[in-house]
Amino acid sequence: MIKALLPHPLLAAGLFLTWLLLNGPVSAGDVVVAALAALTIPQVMRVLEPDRSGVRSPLAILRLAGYVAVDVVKSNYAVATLIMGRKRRVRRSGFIHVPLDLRNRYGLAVLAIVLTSTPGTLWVQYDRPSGRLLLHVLDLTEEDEWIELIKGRYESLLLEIFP
Amino acid sequence: MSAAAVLFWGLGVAQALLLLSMLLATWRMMRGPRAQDRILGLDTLYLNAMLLILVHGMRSAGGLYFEAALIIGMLGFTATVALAKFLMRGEVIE
Amino acid sequence: MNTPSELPIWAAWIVVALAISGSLLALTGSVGLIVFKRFYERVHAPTLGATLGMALIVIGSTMFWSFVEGRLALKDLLIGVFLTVTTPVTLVLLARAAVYRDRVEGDDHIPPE
Amino acid sequence: MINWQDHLIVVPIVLPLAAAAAMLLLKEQRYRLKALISLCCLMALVGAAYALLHEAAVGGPGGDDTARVYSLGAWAAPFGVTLVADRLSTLMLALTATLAAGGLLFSLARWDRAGPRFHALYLLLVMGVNGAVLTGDLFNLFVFFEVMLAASYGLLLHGSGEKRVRAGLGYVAINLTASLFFLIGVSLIYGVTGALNMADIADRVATIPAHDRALFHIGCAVLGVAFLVKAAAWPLGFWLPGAYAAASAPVAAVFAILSKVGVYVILRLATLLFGADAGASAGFGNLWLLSAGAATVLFGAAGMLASRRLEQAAGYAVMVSSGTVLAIAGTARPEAVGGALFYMAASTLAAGALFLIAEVLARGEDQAVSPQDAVFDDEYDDPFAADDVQEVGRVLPASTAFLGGAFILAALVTISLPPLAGFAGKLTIFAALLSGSGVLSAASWVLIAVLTLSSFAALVALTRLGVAGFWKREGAPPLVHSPEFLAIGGLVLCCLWLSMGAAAGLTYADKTGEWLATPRDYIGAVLGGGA
Amino acid sequence: MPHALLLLVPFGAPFAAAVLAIFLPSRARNLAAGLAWSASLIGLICLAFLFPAVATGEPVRWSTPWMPTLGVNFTLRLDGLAWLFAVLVQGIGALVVLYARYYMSADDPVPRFFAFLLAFMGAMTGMVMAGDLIQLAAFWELTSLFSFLLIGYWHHNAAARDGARMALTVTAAGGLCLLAGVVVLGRIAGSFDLDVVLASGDAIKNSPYYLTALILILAGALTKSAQFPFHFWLPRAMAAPTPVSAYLHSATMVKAGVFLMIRLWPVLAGTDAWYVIVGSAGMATLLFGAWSAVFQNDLKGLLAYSTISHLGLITLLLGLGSPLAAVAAIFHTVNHATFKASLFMAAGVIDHETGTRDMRRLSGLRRSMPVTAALAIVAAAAMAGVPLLNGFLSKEMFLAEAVAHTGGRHLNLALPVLATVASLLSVLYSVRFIHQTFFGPEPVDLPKTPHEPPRWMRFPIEVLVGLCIIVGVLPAVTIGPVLAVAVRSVLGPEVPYYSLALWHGFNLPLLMSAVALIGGVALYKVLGPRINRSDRPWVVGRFNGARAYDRVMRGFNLAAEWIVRRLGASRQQARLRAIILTCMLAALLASGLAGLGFDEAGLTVQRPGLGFTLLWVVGGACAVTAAWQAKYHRLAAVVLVGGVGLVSCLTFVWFSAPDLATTQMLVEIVTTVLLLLGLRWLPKRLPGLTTVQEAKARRRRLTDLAIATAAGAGTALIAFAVMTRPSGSPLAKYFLDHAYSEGGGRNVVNVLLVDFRAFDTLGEITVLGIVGLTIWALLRRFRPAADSLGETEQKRIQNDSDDRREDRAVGDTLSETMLIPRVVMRWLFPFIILLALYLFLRGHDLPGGGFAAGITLSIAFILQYMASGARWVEERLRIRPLVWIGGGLLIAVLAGAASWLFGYPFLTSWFRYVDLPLVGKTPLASALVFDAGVALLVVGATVLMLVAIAHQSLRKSRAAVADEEAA
Amino acid sequence: MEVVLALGIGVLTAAGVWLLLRPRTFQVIIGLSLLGYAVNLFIFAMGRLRAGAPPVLKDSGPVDPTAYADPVPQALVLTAIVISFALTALFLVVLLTSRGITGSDHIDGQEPGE
Repeated sequence: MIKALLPHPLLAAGLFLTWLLLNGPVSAGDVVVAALAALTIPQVMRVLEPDRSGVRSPLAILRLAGYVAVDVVKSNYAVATLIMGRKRRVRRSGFIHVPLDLRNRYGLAVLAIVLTSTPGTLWVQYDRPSGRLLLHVLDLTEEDEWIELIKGRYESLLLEIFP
Repeated sequence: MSAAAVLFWGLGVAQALLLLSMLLATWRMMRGPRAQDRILGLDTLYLNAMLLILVHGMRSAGGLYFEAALIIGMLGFTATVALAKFLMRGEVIE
Repeated sequence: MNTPSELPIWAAWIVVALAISGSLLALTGSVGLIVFKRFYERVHAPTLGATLGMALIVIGSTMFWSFVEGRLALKDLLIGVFLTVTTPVTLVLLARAAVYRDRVEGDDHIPPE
Repeated sequence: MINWQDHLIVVPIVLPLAAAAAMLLLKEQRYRLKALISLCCLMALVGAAYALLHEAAVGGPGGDDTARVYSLGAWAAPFGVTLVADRLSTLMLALTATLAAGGLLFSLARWDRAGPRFHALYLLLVMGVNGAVLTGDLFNLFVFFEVMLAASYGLLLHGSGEKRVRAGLGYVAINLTASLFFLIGVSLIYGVTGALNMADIADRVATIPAHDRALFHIGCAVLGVAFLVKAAAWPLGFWLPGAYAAASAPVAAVFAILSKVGVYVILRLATLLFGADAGASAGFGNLWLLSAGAATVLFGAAGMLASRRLEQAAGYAVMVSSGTVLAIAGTARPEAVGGALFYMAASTLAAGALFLIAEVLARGEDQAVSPQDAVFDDEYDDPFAADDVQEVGRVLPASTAFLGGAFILAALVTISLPPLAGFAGKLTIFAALLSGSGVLSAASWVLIAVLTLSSFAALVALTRLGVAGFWKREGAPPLVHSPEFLAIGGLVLCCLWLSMGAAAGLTYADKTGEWLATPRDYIGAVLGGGA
Repeated sequence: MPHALLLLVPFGAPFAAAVLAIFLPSRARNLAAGLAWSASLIGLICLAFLFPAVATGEPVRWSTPWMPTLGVNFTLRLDGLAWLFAVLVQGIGALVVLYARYYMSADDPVPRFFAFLLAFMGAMTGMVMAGDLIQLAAFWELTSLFSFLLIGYWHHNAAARDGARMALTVTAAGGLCLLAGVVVLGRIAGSFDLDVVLASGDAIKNSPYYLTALILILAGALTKSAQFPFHFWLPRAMAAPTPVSAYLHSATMVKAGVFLMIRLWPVLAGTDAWYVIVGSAGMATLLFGAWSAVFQNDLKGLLAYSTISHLGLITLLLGLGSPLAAVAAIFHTVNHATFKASLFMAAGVIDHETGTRDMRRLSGLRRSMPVTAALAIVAAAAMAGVPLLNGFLSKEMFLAEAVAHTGGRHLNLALPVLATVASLLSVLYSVRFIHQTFFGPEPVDLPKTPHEPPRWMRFPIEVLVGLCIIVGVLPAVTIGPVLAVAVRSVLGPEVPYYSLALWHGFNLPLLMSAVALIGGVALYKVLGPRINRSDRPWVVGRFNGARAYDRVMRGFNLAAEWIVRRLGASRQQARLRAIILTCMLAALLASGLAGLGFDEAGLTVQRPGLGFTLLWVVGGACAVTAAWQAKYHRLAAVVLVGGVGLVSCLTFVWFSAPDLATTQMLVEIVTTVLLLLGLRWLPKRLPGLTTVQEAKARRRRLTDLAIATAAGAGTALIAFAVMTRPSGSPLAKYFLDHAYSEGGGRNVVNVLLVDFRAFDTLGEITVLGIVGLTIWALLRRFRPAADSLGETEQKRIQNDSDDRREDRAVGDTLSETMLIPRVVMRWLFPFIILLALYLFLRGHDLPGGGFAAGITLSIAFILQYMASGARWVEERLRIRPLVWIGGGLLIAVLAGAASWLFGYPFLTSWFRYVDLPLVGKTPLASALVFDAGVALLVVGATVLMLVAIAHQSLRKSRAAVADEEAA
Repeated sequence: MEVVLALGIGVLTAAGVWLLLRPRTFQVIIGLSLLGYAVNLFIFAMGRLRAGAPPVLKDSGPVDPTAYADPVPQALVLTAIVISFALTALFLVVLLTSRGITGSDHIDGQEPGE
């Protein structure tokens, strides 16, 4: 029943919230429209993404968000100094291969977003059979450090969220 | 200095910075040397334009430019994705 | 310019500071776009503006509008959310395409598949 | 209750639009139903056009000339968009409806299946033309021009094939450029006068400050160039013969009216904006129109002489006819304008008929309509394959004789030989050019010489082509299906009817000339309010 | 029946009969001939009844308005001259019909022939009975037209086609001049009515436009009556069936020119110009025709040139300008008609019965066809001017006039001599005609065995020859009264004395006649055989009018081609250049070269801000680079155009146009995708392909650069001039004032679009719909070029590399590449729909609207297509863009038409605040429905455009696969 | 401000016209796009430049027309944008078809000298 009405409850919630945010001071009419939109629009996803995304462990989500926020700020600073750095120390940028255990599409997507949003790292290519990720790193000091960081800091959390 | 003046000048500086940034992105678009550099330049240009619209909205106290910014934020990537996909596959829709 | 005057001066300063620092970050990103020598380095640069720079300005904007409208006006945050989600799509695809092109042309710096 | 009579004026726009929209909801293969719909729609359009024409001819309650004004959205001029049906626009309406009906009828034999969605595009083209001639608003005119042009792009390419695509590419490029000029002109006029409604602009022309007038004139000149491109004036109309000759016959026939829309607008705006009471702008551009028109006539005449195919000659004939009206518009003599309008009506119908005849004659020759040349894939191997399955028309034994007769009549009108309508029109022009007391201007003589020369060229060209097409022809007579028969016959009959009713027609045209010469009435009718 | 209505019969009967005849079955020759015969007979009878009325001297008139605005009436006017000509036309017409019945083969589809003949007869009658100059010119051209059809009747024969074309070209061209001439004449006289014109002779002759009118009218008359140097069409017209020649070239067509000159003789003749032009043309034609006739070997050719000569004679007489000469001209016209018609018919009989018309092959026919021979001899004698025959009488008058005019002018001195020479020549060719055909030994080797023609075929000749004799013997009794009436109608009451007696005593003309007769016979004796041996006339043989005509026509053609080539443009670039240059020139001229009024207008300039300047540095740089790169780096150009679009979007933001910024941004995105879709099908273009024409190309580029710079500078200047002027549009004020109170919306731009100017929007979405349809139609038949066929290079390489690795399947690279984008793009889909809904609902009050919503929604679709491919999407989402387009249009139209129900004009919007439960007060406007239609259509059209292009690669790869399988 | 925008329009026009006169279809379509922008801005400029005065009414009550930018040119530009977008798409498809059928991307549909 609920499933028929709400194939993707998170999506519906997101839409509902988005509508309310978009429409400024919340009025009764907006709530009605938002509810209607949240109920009807996700029906489209029945055909596009029939399988439900089982998101678990909201706590992990929060932790991940925290990590990301901190890392983004840190790496922003790092890259900015790299760009503006007067002395231009020799930096080695390059590609590294990261073997991933994560197989869930959503998980991979979130990881890609996180890595790419963090200045200094860029998701380049993911090889599905081997689960190997090609990553470009702007300031490649220690390859293993990066692999450890990604696997330990992000992938484990993501594995929790998207089993 | 009144709040209005602070905002006017401060946000003006921000705008100028963003426009400078756009100028640099344009340079990348013009110079290339390769197609991916140009696309990257365009992507940067979009981003800066969006920020510019936000700042402009504050500066002129007009809440009416929000949609334009939202559209760049939400849909602007369509153009650059299409370009990138064209590079990758030689066609946009397969 | 008819800037509203109901903004407290301190708030105005904060907004301005946020906006300027955000813009500076964006500018830094663009400078990176120019000074870096290789595409794979350049591609990192605009992320500055797209992440923290954007975030600062969006926060500034949210703050500004909340003061102006006298309520919590959070819709600018939506821009931040969507931009965060969409920018990587472009960059990932672009980097992938660049790798492909370089490989075809036989660039040694690119690891083979 | 609804007083349908009040809304008659909007019918020529809304009806084809609604019909076309409805047709899009139908499956593609339902040709018969679509043909029926469009036929009914065009019949209704003919009816509406003639009703409006009649009203314009009869005049207002006092018997004097008036214009029917319709304010869309109930926003009165100059604020809303207004439709104006006066003598000139209803004339164009009637002409369009007639020609379009002829073309459609012709297409029913086979052409409407040579590509998808022919009927919808066709009706939308008619809608565009109707809108362009009815509207009283400059920007709305642009919109309807675009409707018309967009549909014409589609129709020009109807049937595909190398020749059409090649011609279409140039046609689209040039018309897009012209459209940009159109926009520049309109906006510049708005920038200077602050008005978009034609009557409103005309009302303000006299009071434009001196330092703004140059800008206003530039706007009008750029706008004029856009229309002259459409009207195929020299040196802007080189695209026309090739494009029209490449188009499929029913399309080419209805295209004959498209260039006249350009002429119509020129005539409308020149009389409205630069009439006698336009202050410092009075008579602006007349000399250019005159020279461009004369050059067009000469060029078109030369083109006819140089043509080796009938459809090409017909294309040049369209140019000649446009050029004639333009040159006469440049003389700004009301009587001559009346004659030119009558001539325009007749020559346009005749050109339409010529295009149709050319296609029938070309059958069996190595023509672009042969399946080898056209490019069709999965759905169509041959545009006319359907003919083999179900014969629509029957082969008429006297087809050649009939075609020959039709050709002669159409050619007579085109050459403007007596006693048909082309002659009456040209005669009126001559008489008007030579009228008046005092010494005649050199321009009058030059125009008479040019027009006579063009008649001569048309005579030589059409005789040659006719002889080649009918008398030299070897082998079996061309197949004419009954709808084609009806279409050609109908158009030619219309020419004949115009000639028979020359008295009424000329009176109408003459009064139209007078009406155009007194733009105050038009302005008063539009700005004075309306339905 | 009143006389006036009786007039209609001889004019109308032939036309009516012609219409009937055309519908007869093609083998009904008796019926057709009978119809034609009775039509002309009825006409003749009516004419006979009318004679008494005409004889009173007052023309019989019947009139009805034709072109009232010009004062042109359709007037039938029968006076003496017209009566005479009408009788000729109808009488000889009747005889020719009878003759033709037997002449034409049973296999010929003669009803058509008779129809043309009848129509010609009607046109001719109409011309002679015209009471209005315009009407006269109109029927004049009709006779040209029908003669064309008659001459070309045997159109399978090339000679007939060429002859017909030539005749039409020359005579109709003359007719065009005539038309111009009569208009000028009418302008001078103040009316086209013949009576008025004839009454204003002095005014005409004194008018400054007299010469113009004269030359134009004579151009018509002289071409029609085959005067030198326009004579050449007449011999060529002999390719017509003989009845046609007998009719057209004796009594009717060629006499039209003569008729016109007689008709206008009172108002045009008598001046020096008239004398010089008409007189010399007539004299030249008289001699040239006669001389050429002598050398013809074809019977009809001889008769044709003799006709030319006799027409010259008549023209000369008219040119002399004296009343007596005019009388002689009228008289000779009648005489010539009778004897020449009979001669043509005789020639036709000979042709018909022997199968040839070559005089060198014919001989001694008097034995096998004695009656015909006798008739032909008499007619030829009349032509030669033998006494007791009608030809003699009028020739005597001519010679008398020639003598009378001696002295004074140059031409006059030579006139008697030349007249005698001409007469001598006419005797010579007449003798040659008779002698070689009917005398001498039995003919050998003829295609047919000659014998007398059928009884009724000979009958018309008998009648005509009889007339020749009767008139010749008893002129005063037979032709006298008729001629008197005719002459009076031309000359008015002051008719000079003339005598139609056979014998005028021994006088100079008689002597000249005798010299001519004797000399002619003698000359034939001397030169006969030598003439037979020459294939073209001596001396003048080099002058070939037809060849000259050919040269002139070819010259016309070459000139035309030159004009089309040189003054036209066949290349697209040249056309565009012409258009742009013209536009620039027009703008320049329109400005009056006086500047844009900066001084007076008083500039109000805002100081340029740094930011905005920087913005446009970006925009300008993008635009220039795009222009630079568009040839070899297309992708770069697309990217840079995107930059320009972004800058213009920001400009809209800068200057208070949020709606524009939104829409521009959306369109920008879609356009980029669109251009990219197209790029795939364009050929690879690599720089460095230098050609020999490099220098030329560089020059062209420099020119274009100059044009472009000038265009840019001009536009900038104009834009600047307008922007710096104070604005005072009352429209803006009105719209701002009424948008909320009457339009129900705060976003004035949107209210403009869906209410004030909704009609524009309706048109605009129609354009979009049409474009969608067109694209769809075009692409259904799309065929890519050979070098774009198959898969793209990228796909091939990636698929190959997938193939090489064992753990991967073909297409994995794609799916891995798109792994991340797919997730994001799919989950964005509902959010974009939400955005579209948001834009749509708030449009009326805030930036947004149906169009923006529609484009947004279509971008949502495009993203899905890009992420997952066309097939994947279409398996899941049912997309029927055409239905959306149609539905959108229909909704918009119905929303507009709904206002009819309330008695308001189309598209009148209606809005109201409604209290909804929960929601509260909500504005409801019919404009919203309209906007919904807009949105629906926009989605349909945009998706259609993009998807239709995208589908091509899908289809082509499928086709390629099919090909491989087949191979 | 006016100077800058006028110059901008001028540059766009010049670039567009130059491309319009080039022989390759792709150059022409880019040229038409650029000209389209130029014309849109030109129309927009005809309403004069007003910063910070979008024609969206702030509150009901009497309207002060001087406080808002001229909405008419904006409406016109909106229509023009849509139409020029549609026609660009159309031109693109026509040029693709031409290229497919004739094998050439020359604006004449054939290579010069053929």
